[in-house]
Amino acid sequence: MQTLTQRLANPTRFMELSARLLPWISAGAVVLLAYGLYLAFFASPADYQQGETVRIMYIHVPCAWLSMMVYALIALSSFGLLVFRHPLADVSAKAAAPLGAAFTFLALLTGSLWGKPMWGTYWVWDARLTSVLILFFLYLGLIALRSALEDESAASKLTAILALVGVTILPIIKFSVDWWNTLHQPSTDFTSTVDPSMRLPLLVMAIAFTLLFFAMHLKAMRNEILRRRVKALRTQAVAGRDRLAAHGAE
Amino acid sequence: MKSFWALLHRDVTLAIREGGAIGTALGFFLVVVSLMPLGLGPDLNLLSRIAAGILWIALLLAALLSLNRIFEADHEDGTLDVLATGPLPLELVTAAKSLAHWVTTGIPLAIMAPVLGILLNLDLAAYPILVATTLVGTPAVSFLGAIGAALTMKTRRGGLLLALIVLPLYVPTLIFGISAVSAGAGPTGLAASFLILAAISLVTIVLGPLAAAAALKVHLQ
Amino acid sequence: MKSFWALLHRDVTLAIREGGAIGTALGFFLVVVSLMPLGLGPDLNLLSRIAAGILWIALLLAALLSLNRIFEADHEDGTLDVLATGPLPLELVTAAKSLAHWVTTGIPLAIMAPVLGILLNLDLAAYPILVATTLVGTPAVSFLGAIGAALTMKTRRGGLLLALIVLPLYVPTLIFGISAVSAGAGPTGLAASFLILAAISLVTIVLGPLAAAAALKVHLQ
Amino acid sequence: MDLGPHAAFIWISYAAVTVTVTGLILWLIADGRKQAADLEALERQGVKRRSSSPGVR
Amino acid sequence: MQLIAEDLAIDRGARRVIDGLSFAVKAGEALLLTGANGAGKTTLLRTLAGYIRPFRGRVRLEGGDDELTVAEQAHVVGHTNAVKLSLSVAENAAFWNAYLDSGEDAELRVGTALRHFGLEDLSEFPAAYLSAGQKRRLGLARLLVARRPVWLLDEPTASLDTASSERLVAAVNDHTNSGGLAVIATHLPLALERARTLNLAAQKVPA
Amino acid sequence: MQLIAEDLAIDRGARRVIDGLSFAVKAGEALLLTGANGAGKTTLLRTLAGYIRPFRGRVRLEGGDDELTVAEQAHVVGHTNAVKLSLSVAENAAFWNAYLDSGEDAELRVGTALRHFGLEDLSEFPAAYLSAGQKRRLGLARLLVARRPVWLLDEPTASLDTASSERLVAAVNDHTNSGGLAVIATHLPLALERARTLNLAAQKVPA
Ligand code: HEM
Ligand SMILES: Nc1ncnc2c1ncn2[C@@H]1O[C@H](COP(=O)(O)OP(=O)(O)OP(=O)(O)O)[C@@H](O)[C@H]1O
Ligand SMILES: Nc1ncnc2c1ncn2[C@@H]1O[C@H](COP(=O)(O)OP(=O)(O)OP(=O)(O)O)[C@@H](O)[C@H]1O
Ligand SMILES: [Mg+2]
Ligand SMILES: [Mg+2]
Repeated sequence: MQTLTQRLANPTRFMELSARLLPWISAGAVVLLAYGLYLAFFASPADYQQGETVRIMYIHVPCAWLSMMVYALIALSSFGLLVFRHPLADVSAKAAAPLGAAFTFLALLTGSLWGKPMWGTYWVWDARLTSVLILFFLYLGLIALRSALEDESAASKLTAILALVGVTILPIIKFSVDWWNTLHQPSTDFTSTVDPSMRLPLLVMAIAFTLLFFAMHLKAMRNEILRRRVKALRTQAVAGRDRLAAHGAE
Repeated sequence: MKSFWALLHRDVTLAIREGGAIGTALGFFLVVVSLMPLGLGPDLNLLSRIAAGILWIALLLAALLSLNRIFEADHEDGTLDVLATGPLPLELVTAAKSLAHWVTTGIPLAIMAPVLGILLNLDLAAYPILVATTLVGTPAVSFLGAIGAALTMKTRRGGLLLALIVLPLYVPTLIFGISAVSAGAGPTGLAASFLILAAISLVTIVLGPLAAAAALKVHLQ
Repeated sequence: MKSFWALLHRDVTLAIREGGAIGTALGFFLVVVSLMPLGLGPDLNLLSRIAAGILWIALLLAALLSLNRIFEADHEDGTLDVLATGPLPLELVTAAKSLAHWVTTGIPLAIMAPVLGILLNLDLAAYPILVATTLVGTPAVSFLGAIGAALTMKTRRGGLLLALIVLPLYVPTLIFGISAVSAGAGPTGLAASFLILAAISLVTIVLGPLAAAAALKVHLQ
Repeated sequence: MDLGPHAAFIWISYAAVTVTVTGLILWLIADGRKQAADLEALERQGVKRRSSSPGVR
Repeated sequence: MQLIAEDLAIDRGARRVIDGLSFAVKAGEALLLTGANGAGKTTLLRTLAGYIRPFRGRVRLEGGDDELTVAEQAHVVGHTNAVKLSLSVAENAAFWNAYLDSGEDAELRVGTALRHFGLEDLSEFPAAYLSAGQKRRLGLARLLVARRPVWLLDEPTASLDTASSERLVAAVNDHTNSGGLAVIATHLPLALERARTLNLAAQKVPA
Repeated sequence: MQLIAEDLAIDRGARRVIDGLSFAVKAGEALLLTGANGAGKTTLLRTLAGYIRPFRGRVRLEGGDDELTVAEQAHVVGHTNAVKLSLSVAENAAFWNAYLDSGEDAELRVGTALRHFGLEDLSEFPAAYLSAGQKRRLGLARLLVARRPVWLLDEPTASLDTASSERLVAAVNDHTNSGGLAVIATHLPLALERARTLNLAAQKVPA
């Protein structure tokens, strides 16, 4: 009797399973996204303080959450690779990195665009913004390190080590907001104080974005598995020729 | 233990002979610190306000430039292969090398920092704090840097990549290092920064060699 | 001439493959520019005043880190010996390598600079000037840097030493590069800075390869 | 729909997210097509996968 | 004591370089690895030393110290010499002695090693001044600087002159006579006293 | 054409390594340099190539192109291979062809050179993946990638297998037969068709 992870560990099984799952997740993401956008633009009021710009929140916050969640996923996958040598762990980590970088970038961008009307500037150097920027750098470092190494299996293990070293950034983003004097208002526990009329669209959008991410992640993993198959076949073809040549030289 | 000291001693000797490490690090520190006023304008008030920041950034850069090849050179000439067959676990090898880096770079830079403070019109009262914080903070610089150096060992021309990977990791050290000096605020704020700095250094002294050794093991394959 | 292009092409290829030069240089630039406010404090007015200085200093550092091994690597694997027996005089060899460095580092950094200006709250009007001055000024960075790289070729771990030698040479470029952007003064002041920057670049494009080649000849013995 | 004085910021935000996400999706689809095509081409050339191929584990 | 390789399969960059290889080298014996360039001699030696993890099979040292890995009981001399150019010849040897050996007679050992490979007159020179063969000899001097039962040598005679090759052969003979074992990759015949030859090309799996 | 060394005295780090050495190598001829490690073979070759300026005496190529230095008419293969690890085998060869050769038939030349040294099947691989001997062969392939009348080779057979050594000998024979000349430092006997031997140890000045 195989456990679920063991069955998933087989890339062929994964390909079958993901092929069946992918359409459903994508469809769910599209539906929820449509509903969320409807709520965000038509079924929710403007904030009494922030005015209409509060609507940026419905994409900013999901992106910001995803930026952290994806990193956690990468760290988890890295752990799986290094400790359990799970065959899909590296595929997952590699596929997630550019997606995470993209969502972090979007969180930064939408945050800055919200900052201009709210704080009068695109950027301030406060703890939360800075730590998200560092998270973005970590993503860049992961991508750059992987692309700088020729040997793929070495590259995946080394990036995994870096990902685990960098995971300390997550609690920093979450908790330490009062490091040094800042223009930013002190952080409040938004989810409990927010008006229900805004909580629903935010929740729907957050779930929609998460589903969207998982759909993209599955697709990227499938691509990566195919890429590895292609590469293995290619080297095999060359190696076959080389082996004959070595015999000839003897 | 004998092996540990032998390695530490060799690395210190090499650093001194090959790069004239100490002199060069100090020279670099001096040049960067004196370039800053050129870049930022000669306003003395401004300078003294940001002096701590400049000193810390220059220090990080000096460390980065000297970290670059600490593993790569050993790998290229085959030394690393032999070190790995020695009686010392690879974790202690990386610890010895990081420690050697701290001794040849961290300590001289920490001692030099207040001297350069003069150039930046740093508040006199901040000097002892500056030395103390840099001494306590620089181990983190060397040990975190060693992780980056180990990760990028086989990427020829890894300098930039190393910086890209390591600088984000330096951010907490930088922030608390500066806040300790420039706050000057209350003694409690100071003590807090100082303790956090020490904690960061301690954690990296333990974790840095582990991560670096893990990276080296991958490279040795 | 064919040899010159072959060498230029090879160096560009290597830079892209080995370090992922362009991407990494940009990443590094981004990281350093964002470290500065952490070090100097988040005061936006202050930042926008010194933005040009920060951008230029970060640019110099990115160049320094990538210059490091442009001759050393070729020397270690024996390539330099063979290059010296080629149809190309050593002066053109150094010119080709410096040019390759400018193409893979100088140009991308110059184009990236204004984007980072946003983080530093740089005045919008300064953007076109910034791109123009960095494009005109960066050749000096690459060609002067090549002299330093050639001089320090055989000092293993030359990074710091290189920086120590080269940074002072960068001072004129830095000063005029910054004054062109931050002055914003009259169009005459701007034009003057700009012309001087161009003049510096032209002179170094001619003299840099000569000096670097002379240094290489000494090393080859 | 009136989004007030800061409509531009809202629109740019949503547009940026839309562009980035659609870009990613299109890239993923194109990449998937390319890999599948490469794989098929190789298999047509008669290169077969060894059962314990070390590349894919 | 005996070094045993069991049913090894080794991959290099997604290619199977060695497949189904088994052998044993007993104490007192030397195994010469031969085979064309690219046959996998270096790969095999690095696997024996534990740097490369084989895809299948394993390597063990029977009768060795069970608390230590094979690598910790072996001297490995690869294509590179592990010589620091800015240390002097004597400093290089002394460092490896201090690092690898826990014995007391450090100076004696280092002196003997340098003398055996004809480096005593050069001992004050920085290693950067050495010729290619002299550097190789310094790399080999490591073998005598600390005692280890297993020697794994990769083309040790590369760029050695005839006299030095003979010194190396003498050192290997001494080593095997006193109960050590050696695995040596080489393209040239070596006049060892008790040696078997393993031709890797002959072991090759058909494509 | 002939390569002439006249009364050479060469210093290395304040030591006189070679003193009062004169010889001439004619077109169609190969000169084998022998001598113990440190005898000065590499030093002499680097002097012939013009890297080291001799303390006394001079080197000239009679009957060569007077506008060019000796180095510009010579292929120099030293202890290092001048191979870039991150370029593929074919890219390495193609670069040296483009850099050293002004002829038109680039692809043909590169292809022939790789084939001669048995590298054609590896041509797409990054050089980092090559074994020591394969790297050496790639370094030697440079000899065939551009035509030059003088070959200066420093221990070219280091880490080559027997088959590859024979390919090298064949290449040198072809070269001398078609009017080239070669100076080759070696510790091993090479079965060249027309070769003289110069033993540097015998030339040595007493200390
Ligand atoms: C570039 C600038 C910004 C960045 C990088 C950023 C980053 C983040 C992050 C990481 C979170 C998730 C935090 C968590 O779940 O604990 C978040 C949430 C949030 N952000 Fe931003 N933000 C930026 C600008 C802004 C601006 C300008 C505003 C509004 C004035 C804003 C309002 C919020 C709100 C209301 C939340 C939800 C808080 C909660 O649920 O606890 N952000 N942001
Ligand atoms: N850079 C240097 N500085 C000082 N002395 C040197 C230098 N390079 C070589 N020597 C010395 O010059 C002598 C000749 O060295 P050379 O490299 O020419 O020897 P070789 O005949 O090529 O030896 P091998 O067979 O080992 O390659 C040696 O004794 C060496 O120690
Ligand atoms: N890092 C690597 N990545 C991929 N393939 C490699 C790597 N190193 C070696 N190889 C390949 O593995 C095979 C065996 O190489 P190895 O170095 O073991 O050969 P060798 O028998 O030592 O040859 P030589 O006599 O030339 O030293 C070669 O075909 C080589 O191309
Ligand atoms: Mg080998
Ligand atoms: Mg020699």
